[in-house]
Amino acid sequence: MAEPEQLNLDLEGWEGPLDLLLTLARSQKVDLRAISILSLVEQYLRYIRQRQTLQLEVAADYLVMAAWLAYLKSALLLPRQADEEPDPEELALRLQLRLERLAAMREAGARLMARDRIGRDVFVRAAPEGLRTVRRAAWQAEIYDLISAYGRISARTRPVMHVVADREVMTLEAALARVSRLVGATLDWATLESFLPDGSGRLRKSALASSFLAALELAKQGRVELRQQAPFAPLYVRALA
Amino acid sequence: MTPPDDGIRAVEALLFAAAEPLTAEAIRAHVGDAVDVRAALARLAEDYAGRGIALVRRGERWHFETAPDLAHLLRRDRDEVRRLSRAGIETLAIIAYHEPVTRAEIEAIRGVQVAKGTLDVLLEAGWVRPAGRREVPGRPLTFATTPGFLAHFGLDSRRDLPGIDDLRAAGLLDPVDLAFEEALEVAKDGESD
Amino acid sequence: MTPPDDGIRAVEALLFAAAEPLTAEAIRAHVGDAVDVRAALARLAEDYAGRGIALVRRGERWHFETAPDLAHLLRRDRDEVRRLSRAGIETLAIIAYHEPVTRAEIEAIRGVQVAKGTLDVLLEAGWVRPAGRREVPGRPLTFATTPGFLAHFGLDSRRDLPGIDDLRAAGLLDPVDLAFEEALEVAKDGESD
Repeated sequence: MAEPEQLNLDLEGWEGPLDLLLTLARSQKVDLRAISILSLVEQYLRYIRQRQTLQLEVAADYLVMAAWLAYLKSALLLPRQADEEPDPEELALRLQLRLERLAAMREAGARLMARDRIGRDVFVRAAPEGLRTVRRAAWQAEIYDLISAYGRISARTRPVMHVVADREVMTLEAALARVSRLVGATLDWATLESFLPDGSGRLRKSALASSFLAALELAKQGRVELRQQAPFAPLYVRALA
Repeated sequence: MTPPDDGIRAVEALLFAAAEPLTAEAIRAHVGDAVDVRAALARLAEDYAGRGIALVRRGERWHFETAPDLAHLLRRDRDEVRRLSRAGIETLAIIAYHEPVTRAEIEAIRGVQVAKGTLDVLLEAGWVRPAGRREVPGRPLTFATTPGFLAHFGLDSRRDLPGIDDLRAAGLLDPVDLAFEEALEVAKDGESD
Repeated sequence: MTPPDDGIRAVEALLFAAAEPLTAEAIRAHVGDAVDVRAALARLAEDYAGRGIALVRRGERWHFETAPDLAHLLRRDRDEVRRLSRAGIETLAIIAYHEPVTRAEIEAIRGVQVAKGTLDVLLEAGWVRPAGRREVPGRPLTFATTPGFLAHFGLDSRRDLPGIDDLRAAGLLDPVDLAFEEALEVAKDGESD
């Protein structure tokens, strides 16, 4: 058994009680599976006793481990009772399994660090040109968005605009002038609607009514003739030569 | 390719990993006097001729760079779909319905100022174009829509845009304002009695 | 060497110019669908075999790096590679060999709490990433390694982690509880002989 005095280290050098235990176990120079847990407990307890300058917060974990190991030691040494729970042999086995796993990872870490590492053993380009992705905005909007936006704006501003537009009517005088002027432009039959000015809604209704009266007036004056195939069918107007 | 000897390999690796172009002397300082650096450089220039990487000499210094004819690959354009903001779509709608229209007119119709960025986005999207100046004091610029606008929205012409009546029939006028309008009509009917 | 065709040259130039290892998909996004990227990578790996620069695959990503045997010539007044503490090395090893793994599992193996700074260093180095939560009470976060980890340590994949097959076969990557159950069964079998 190695002398723990050789491990002249502060507790602060250890990564916790398991780390200390593993190092002590290694000093037995046997496979972890063949380790003497009893000797290991002895080593650990002796080592802890020798560290007189313990900082309590650092030492707490180590002292808890020491207490647990002292219990394990007594359980291992005392005559075993058949129904004893937990079985001290099993506790020792668990401890050994934990040490094996920590040892395995410590070994794996060392092998990992020994690999050819970028920036230490192999090198990539120090000043690569780099790849650039230029993002171009592909603007997206739907026709529905467009017309509903216009509807929204119209609704917002409409009371002002609408009142003015709505008062527009076509007087009979205006319709007479318009129909008599347009009807002279062609000798063919033309629907009364074709004489109406552009527009929609009330203006159109007003224009239709006025133009109808104008057409009747002009027919009465003998300047145009009218033709309609059936009730509500299109009304045709033609200038009389 | 024929694997080069270790001297050439060393020069190759050194130039590859270097942060800046290296002189032959600087290379020699690393790889040692046993290597014929000039010969190694000549061999490497030959090895890389016609590849995607080239060994080039700039003054007294050497370095690897991507072949000039492939530089365009290092840049990639990617379209990112972005939706127009509310301000953007409203401004576009006003231009579409009223074109040609000045910024001041757009603002008068919207009742809100139009941020410069809003028009920029519409110009960038290719939906709106400057359409000459209006011959009034200050000669303000007018805006109109483009063929790209018609294409994006699937319209044959601006006449395909629904009129106000169509919008109302489709229920696209704001309910609050509609109610207000109906109130106005009732008032008018009352007057005409 | 035989000059390669334009597709291969394009992949070569791209990998050379890239600041990060690239997946085949990322390469394809730059060079276009017309290029058989897999074939080009295979051809390039072959072209560079035995040279001072090597094309290597790390996980799903590819990059050029200098040949490992030239380390002694290139290692110099560069930035020191990140030095990890013992806690850092062990924690990284535990994550790499057990991923995805929770902090509690790391602590169970090391027998000590994982200081906050230890995981931070590994995250900051880009070697470790959060890898979702485990669906057990408390939903603890798990950690796993990154493509950057594979690249840094020159691993083609996690299967290449040193000794991982032996460790797994020996049950050393199994939790203590599982190993304990198994050990007890072996012991019982032995008694029954």
